[in-house]
Amino acid sequence: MIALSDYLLLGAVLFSISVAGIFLNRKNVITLLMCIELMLLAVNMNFVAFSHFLGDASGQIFVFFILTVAAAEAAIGLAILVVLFRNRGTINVADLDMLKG
Amino acid sequence: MGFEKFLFYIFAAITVFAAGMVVTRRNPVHSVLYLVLAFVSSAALWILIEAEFLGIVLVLVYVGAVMVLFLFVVMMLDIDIASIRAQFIRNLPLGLFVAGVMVLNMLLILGPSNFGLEQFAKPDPRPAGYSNTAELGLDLYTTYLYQFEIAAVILLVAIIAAIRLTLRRRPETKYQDPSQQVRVRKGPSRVRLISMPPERTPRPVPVAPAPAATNDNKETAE
Amino acid sequence: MPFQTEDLFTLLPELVVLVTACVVLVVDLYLREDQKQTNHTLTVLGLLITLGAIGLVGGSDVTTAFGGTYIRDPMSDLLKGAVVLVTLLTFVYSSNYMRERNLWVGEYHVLILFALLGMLIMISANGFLTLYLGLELLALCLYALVAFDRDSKGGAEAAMKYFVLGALGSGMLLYGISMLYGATGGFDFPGIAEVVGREGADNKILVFGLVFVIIGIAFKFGAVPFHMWAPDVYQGAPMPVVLFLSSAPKVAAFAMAARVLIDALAGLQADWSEILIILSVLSMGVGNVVAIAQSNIKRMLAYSTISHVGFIFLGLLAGNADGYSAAMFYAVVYALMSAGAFGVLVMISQKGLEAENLDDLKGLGERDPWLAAMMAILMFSMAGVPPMVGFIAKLLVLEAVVDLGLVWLAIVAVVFSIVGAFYYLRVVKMIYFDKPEVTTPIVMSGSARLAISANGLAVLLVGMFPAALLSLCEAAFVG
Amino acid sequence: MLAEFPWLTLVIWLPIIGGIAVIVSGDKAAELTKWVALTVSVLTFFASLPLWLNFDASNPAMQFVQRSDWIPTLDIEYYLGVDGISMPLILLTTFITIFVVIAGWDVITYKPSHYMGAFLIMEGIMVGVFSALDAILFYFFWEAMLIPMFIIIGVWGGPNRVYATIKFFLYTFFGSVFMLVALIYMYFQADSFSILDFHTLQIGMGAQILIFIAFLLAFAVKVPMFPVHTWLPDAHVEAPTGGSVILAAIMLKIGGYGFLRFSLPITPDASAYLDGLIIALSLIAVVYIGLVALVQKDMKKLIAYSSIAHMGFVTLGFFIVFTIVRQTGSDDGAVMGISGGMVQMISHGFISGALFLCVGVLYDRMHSREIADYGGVIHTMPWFGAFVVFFAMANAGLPGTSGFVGEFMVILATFRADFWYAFLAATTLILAAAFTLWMVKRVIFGEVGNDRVAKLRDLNPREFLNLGVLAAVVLAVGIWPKPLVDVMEPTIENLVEQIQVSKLPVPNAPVAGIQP
Amino acid sequence: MENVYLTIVLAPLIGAIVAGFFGGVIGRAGAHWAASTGVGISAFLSLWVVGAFIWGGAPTFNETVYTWMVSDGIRFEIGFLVDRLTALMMGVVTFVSFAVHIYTIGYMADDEHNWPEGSRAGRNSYQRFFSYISLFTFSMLMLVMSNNFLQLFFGWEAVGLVSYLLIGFWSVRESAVFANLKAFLVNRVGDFGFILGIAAIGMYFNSMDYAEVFARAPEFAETQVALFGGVSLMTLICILLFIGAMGKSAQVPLHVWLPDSMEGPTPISALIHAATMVTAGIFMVARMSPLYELSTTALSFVLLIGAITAFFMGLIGLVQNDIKRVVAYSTLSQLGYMIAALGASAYAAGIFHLMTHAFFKALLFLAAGSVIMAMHHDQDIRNMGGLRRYMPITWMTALIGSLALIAFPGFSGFFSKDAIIEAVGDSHAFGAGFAWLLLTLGAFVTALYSFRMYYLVFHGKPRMDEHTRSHLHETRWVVTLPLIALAIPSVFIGWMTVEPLLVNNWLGDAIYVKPEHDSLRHLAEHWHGQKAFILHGMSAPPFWLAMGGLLLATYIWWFLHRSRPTIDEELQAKSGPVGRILADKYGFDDFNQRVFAGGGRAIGQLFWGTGDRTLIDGGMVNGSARLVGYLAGVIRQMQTGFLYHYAIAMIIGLVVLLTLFVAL
Repeated sequence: MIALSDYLLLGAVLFSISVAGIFLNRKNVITLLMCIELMLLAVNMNFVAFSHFLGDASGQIFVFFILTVAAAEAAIGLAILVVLFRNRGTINVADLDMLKG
Repeated sequence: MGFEKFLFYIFAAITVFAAGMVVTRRNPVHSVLYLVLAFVSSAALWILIEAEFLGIVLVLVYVGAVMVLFLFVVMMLDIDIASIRAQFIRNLPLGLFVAGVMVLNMLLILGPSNFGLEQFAKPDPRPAGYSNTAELGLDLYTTYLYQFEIAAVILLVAIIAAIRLTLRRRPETKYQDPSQQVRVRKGPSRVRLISMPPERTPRPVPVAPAPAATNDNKETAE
Repeated sequence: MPFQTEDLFTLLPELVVLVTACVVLVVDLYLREDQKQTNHTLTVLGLLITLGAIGLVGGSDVTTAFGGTYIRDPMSDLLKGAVVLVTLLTFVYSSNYMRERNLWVGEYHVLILFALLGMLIMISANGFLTLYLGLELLALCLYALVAFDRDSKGGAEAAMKYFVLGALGSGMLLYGISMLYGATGGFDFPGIAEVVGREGADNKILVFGLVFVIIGIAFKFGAVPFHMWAPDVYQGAPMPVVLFLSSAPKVAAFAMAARVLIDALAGLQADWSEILIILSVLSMGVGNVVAIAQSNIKRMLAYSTISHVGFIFLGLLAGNADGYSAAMFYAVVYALMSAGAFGVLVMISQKGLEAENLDDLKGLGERDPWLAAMMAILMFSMAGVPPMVGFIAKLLVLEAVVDLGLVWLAIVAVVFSIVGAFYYLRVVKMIYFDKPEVTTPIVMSGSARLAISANGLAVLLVGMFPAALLSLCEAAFVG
Repeated sequence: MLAEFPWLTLVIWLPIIGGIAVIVSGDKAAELTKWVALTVSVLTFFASLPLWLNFDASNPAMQFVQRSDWIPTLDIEYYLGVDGISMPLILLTTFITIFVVIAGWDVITYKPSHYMGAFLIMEGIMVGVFSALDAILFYFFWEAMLIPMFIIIGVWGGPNRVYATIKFFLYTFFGSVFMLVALIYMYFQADSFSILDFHTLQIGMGAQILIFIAFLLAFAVKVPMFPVHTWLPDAHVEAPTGGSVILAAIMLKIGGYGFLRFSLPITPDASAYLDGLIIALSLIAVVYIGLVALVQKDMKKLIAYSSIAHMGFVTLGFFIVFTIVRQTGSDDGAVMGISGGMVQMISHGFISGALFLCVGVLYDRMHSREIADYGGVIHTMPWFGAFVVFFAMANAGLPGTSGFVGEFMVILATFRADFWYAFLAATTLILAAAFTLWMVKRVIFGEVGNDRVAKLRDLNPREFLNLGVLAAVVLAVGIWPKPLVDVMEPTIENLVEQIQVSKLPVPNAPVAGIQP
Repeated sequence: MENVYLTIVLAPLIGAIVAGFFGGVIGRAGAHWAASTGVGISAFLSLWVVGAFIWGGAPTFNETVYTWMVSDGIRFEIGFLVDRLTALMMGVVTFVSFAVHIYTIGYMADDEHNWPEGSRAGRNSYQRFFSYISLFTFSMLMLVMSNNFLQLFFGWEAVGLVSYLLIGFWSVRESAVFANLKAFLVNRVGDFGFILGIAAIGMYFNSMDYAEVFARAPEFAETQVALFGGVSLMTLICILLFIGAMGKSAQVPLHVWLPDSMEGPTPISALIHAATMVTAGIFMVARMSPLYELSTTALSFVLLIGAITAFFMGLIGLVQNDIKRVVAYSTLSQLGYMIAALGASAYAAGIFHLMTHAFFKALLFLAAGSVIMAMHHDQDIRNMGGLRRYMPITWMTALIGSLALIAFPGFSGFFSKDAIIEAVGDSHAFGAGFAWLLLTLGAFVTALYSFRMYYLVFHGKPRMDEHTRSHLHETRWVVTLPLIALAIPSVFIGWMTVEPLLVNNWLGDAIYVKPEHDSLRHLAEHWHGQKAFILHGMSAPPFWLAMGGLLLATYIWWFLHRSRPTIDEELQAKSGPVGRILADKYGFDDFNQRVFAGGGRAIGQLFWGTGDRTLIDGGMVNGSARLVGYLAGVIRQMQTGFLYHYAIAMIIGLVVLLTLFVAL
């Protein structure tokens, strides 16, 4: 039988991968955005699992909204990415150090 | 180990593998495609536990729209992959350590001791004719109406923001401005009469063309 | 309990803001370049109506709507009022600045209005779902606003950083919410509060979720070590956006903290108090110390914000009504001060000159004595010198901490406030003691001058007569 | 009726409102503004006179009390009142401010209205400090005082003013924040912010010591005591004349006042326990600072150091009480020590104020404070020279001037405690004379130092009036200090009785550590 | 009576105020009239008071004028105690002061020459001078008429102030302003002890009033205090007070200021630094006799200090070439005699010598001043000589003064000095024998230096330059009149007053002598009139030593000097190490300058440089600021600008919190 803990651990692994992806990534920003998507996936995994094991649909509702927001977020994130690329000609994370200190 | 469990492990493995590839691939196009894979296999996992609607939505909406958007942007920006330095290694020890501690913490809580079957028994299967979609739909439009409206606003904001940020009116592009067009009234703004001194051989007075000046105005203002 | 019509009445402030935003959005399409002021007029009008609406629906009672996911109580009335007021100030202060830089467009108004809407939603959220949506609405608007000046290199970079870190922060928040959901079986604060109250701190799952949730809150506040976005964003974003970003969202963040920690997780107070102590000390320390090394005034104020967040946490962590009202007072007052300070900077930034660096403030006392006086009042207030309101705010949180028996924490706080006093003084020094490098007079609209005067004097007068605001804050946490 | 009138409120707010009015009116009609400022300061002085004239000297309790809610939710009140300790200091404040206004009359050319206004506001705030009976109200004024002073030094100060004024601000800020924590702590013990309630509070020894140290930090910086005194010379040197006068004449007194109002009555056991520390620091101030003053090359710095040394006497007088009781088994002389400290504060207010005015007179003419730039000033400014010598003598504690009275009383009291304390304290007779008169010798006497000195003009009538009145007061107090002492004595007697009762939570115990 | 006393005190004060503040208005004549009138009234009334005590049997007056302050139950008052001792002092002070006032009119007449061109301070210097000396008279009267310690200290310091002002009167002279600073500071050292003594009295007696303190003094006779391993209270008090007297009366080692004080105009040297102020210490000790009598230790201390001063300071007088300095050292020496008398409990003899000395020393100073005026302010005796022909009155009066000084039989000084030496000889105090020896030898020294100066100035060939000599003439009557007025008492006052003062105990209750200390008893018991006393004195060693000194002086500076005008320089050159030591004044000045003045400044510099600036400012204040700045720089480095660092910070935060609150 699939236990709740299985899903949760999967979520945890996904979460960790995405987190590791964010801070180990020295490449382009797009990958960062994807890591964020992954992280939301991990969260969603949790919600869905809880929803199932608690027998409560509201968890799935939450996931629904998260998906909506994630879509909107992706749109804005990509828009910022485009602006960034236009202004700076790069989306390399390591080049984004104009602001610091 | 039941079949369900077997499927779970298969899909879970695919998901984790895909996720790992997402963060390690150097080519963003590859990353996006792996991400799609991760989503799809997750959708399968969700369906395994009776979240059919969300599973479908994840594939249709997410993979279908959002991931395509990603791909689109990746292609559009035409990133020079070769120039991207891979400095993956330098912070790796620290990163691994931190991630390790985090995973340990999570394992401590999320392991079967807290969330095993003893604590959370497998719920009874849904009765026949149960529609996950219907239940969610009902909730969404009654209990969560307010939140639903907010979500709508969020999408609106996303539209406005994305347009504001990316829409550029290039001087060389000609475009129409409906508000300007609507405002044009009969009379001088449409037709400009130019009085000219009569020439030696009288001809019919030429009618000036409708001004394109409105567009020009817009461009210079930009 | 599906939706009822009378719920809409309770929702009036949010509705007014939403309508205003939509009206501006549509009307803007039909405005010529030289008519963009209409946006402003409409917006201000809408905000004034919102204020009225808040007053109209407000009261000392508590009402809920939409099946208990929306709550209106004295706290929300006050915080909404503060947020709307600060937003109003933002618009008034920024009109010249934005116009001179061709940024005086409809989207600016719309995005800020939507951000405001997001904050109002957060303030009135009575469940994690609503809270999350409000938060995201606010965040998305802010990301876009930070990059609002499309030609600014810093703006895009700042927006990108803000976006990525913001998403990371909300990801963590969501993760925490999911754990709390799993542990309690619901999103609604009262429901969670009930379970938490029953299980208390023994349940490690709750604490596990709590840590993630607090990180979400701390990120929104910009508390150390979740503060790294703040200086960069402040520096990169257009000044009026920083003005907005640094003030109103702190109030919203307070609301978020209050709702989550007090309404929902009061049973875990022992844990979150300790977490907040850590964050608070770090914030006060890092904020105040690093601010000293800044030459960019926006960055400096960013660090200053971080340090003030530490003080707000001092009030929160007290875990009693006095502490909460102290923190609330602090948050509201801070929003007012920050709006004023950035307002002054916005006004000093005339066409072709960004008042980005401390040096740009030199000789302000000569150039515009009144504006200089307001800035000085604001700086002294931030430093916590009486008779400015900043002192009362600090007094309140210190009282809360001392009441708890954490005298050492109070001492840490005051020691860092000494460090902090230094860089505020440096601003005053630039204003009054240095000779101006630019002698052009500062042009600003009458309404802006009126607003900044009101803002500055309010900081002074509320400092001298804080009883009214204070009793409002206390009323929010009675019972 | 006269006693009922809210005199204190009037004396606090009249100058503040007047000052704001002066600032707002700006410099368009500068001459008029100056007159307005002067009028306000004079009116304030007159408004403060009833405090003295209607003062019931035999009553050690608070008088002219005003009490009303201010921030009711925090139990903070607008609670004012004066006793024999604060009343003379208030009069000193209102009195000195007049001279500050006059002294800046045509010397200040840059934004004179702001200058005058700042001082008027300062005056109101300082009166507030002396009359506040609510701890937060006190702290409110205490800190608010920094702002005008910060601006005054920073805007009208000398070349190194920025360093000096920031140092001044941070130093004093540093001291006072700990006091704030202590006040808050006591609020939770007493459930009231009333200072008088603090006085009756029972506090355990550990807490008392911490509170005492918090107060000490605040007051020691203000006084200033060694080793937290270094802000003062810098601030004095850079401040404009008026600023130096206010600093020396009044602001330093606030620290001493704090000791009497807070440290001693609230934490008598800790005071008794740590009095050796204070006495040691005071004696260091007298000897060490006296020697440091000797080698100063800048007149203002020298006078600043001299102020520190004199304030050492004040703290010595205040804290000698416990040693007296320990050594002699009776409190004879304790009152004299504290009275002496008080008299010393008042007197130092006049004398140091006058000395700074004197330096200001020179500075206005020569734009130098270096002793080496002068010499033989008496030959061009005989009246001025006479005043300088007079005030220098007063500074050196010559009998017949007010400077003597306090020192004399403190030495008399200290002798009861310990011969060697008195011995070290009495070295001021030599040191103060040495550094003051050596400066006088180099500046005033001798051959005319240079051509610029040769061109100096003597005092103008305004300066003459300023110095003359101050000289008259210094002389008057020196010749007949009885009225001053009589006003304070009952209050101080009461204080001395009070501080011998332990505040430890054991009923009726004598103060720990002073059982004979 | 109170009004009379008030008038006596206030008349000079009013004169001083008028002359000082309105000097510019009333002019020079106005000023000297105002001041002289004030002092004149005072002198007249004082003499009347003295007369009232002598013939009218006036009662002792002890009343409060006003209450200065009441603190801690102790009343501090201003009041007068006028008994015979006071009356005597009043008479001496006002009389000499009046004479000096008159003299000053002449002496300061052309004072403007002493001021640089255009000095505004010099413009009214004449008036100011009168103001000062009148003020001095007031202060001195306050001192002697005081009935309590507070007022005593007030007068004590006030005369110090005026002395300061007058020594530095010619403030353009670097040496003058150096000397006045020195005088004030050295006096302050004395006052340092004095105020501690007063504090001790305040502590034990809880009163400042003489009468009360003296009445209760015996109660404390046996009290010990735990200081220096235990001393008796009375010893402590008396020695502390006496330190004050040492400063004011210029006793070793606090004598260093007095010779330098000669930088002041000569009238004040006469008035302040010879006749009156410097005797304040003697007066004080006499006044405190009820206290001193309770401490034999203190008395011995006083005796030895006095004797040492008397002898060794006289020696220095031998090598001085400045006419005023010679007289100054002589003053030091004579003060030593008086102090020694006090130490031997012969208070009356001390006071007696004080009085006679006041007259003849004032006379000598004024005569010196007269000479100086004639010499156009050249004070070097090596440039003088033969002045007796030019200024006969000065010469005669100076001779009288010198004879009185060396205790030539019959002159006033003889009675007083002989009485002192005898009293010391009769004393049983510790060190009395040694003191007697010094005092007796002192008689020789006195005669030697006095007549060295006398001969060098008035006899021999004139050595001044031609210009000066051509202008030599006797000074104006305002100068010579006081000389004559003082010469008369210098001769006769001893004869007239020796009997009442020393034998009949005229001072009465004003001083108190324990019977076992009474060293004058022998003299009184064997009193057979002045003539007998003179004859007796002529058989005693002091007389022979004095005559020896006189003869030796005559031999060297009169007889030898004729043939060898350089004899003085030769002697000084040949005197070897002794001469050098004397010329160095035993090295006191060097020592003080190097150790106290230089040392004080060096320590001050050290404290300031190392303590204040380096340790406190540099280390604590700016150091903490630098530390914060450094920290800021370091923490700032963490804000690298790189997204992944920001993210890692958040994640580390998360992990740490998780570990702290979940795992642990």
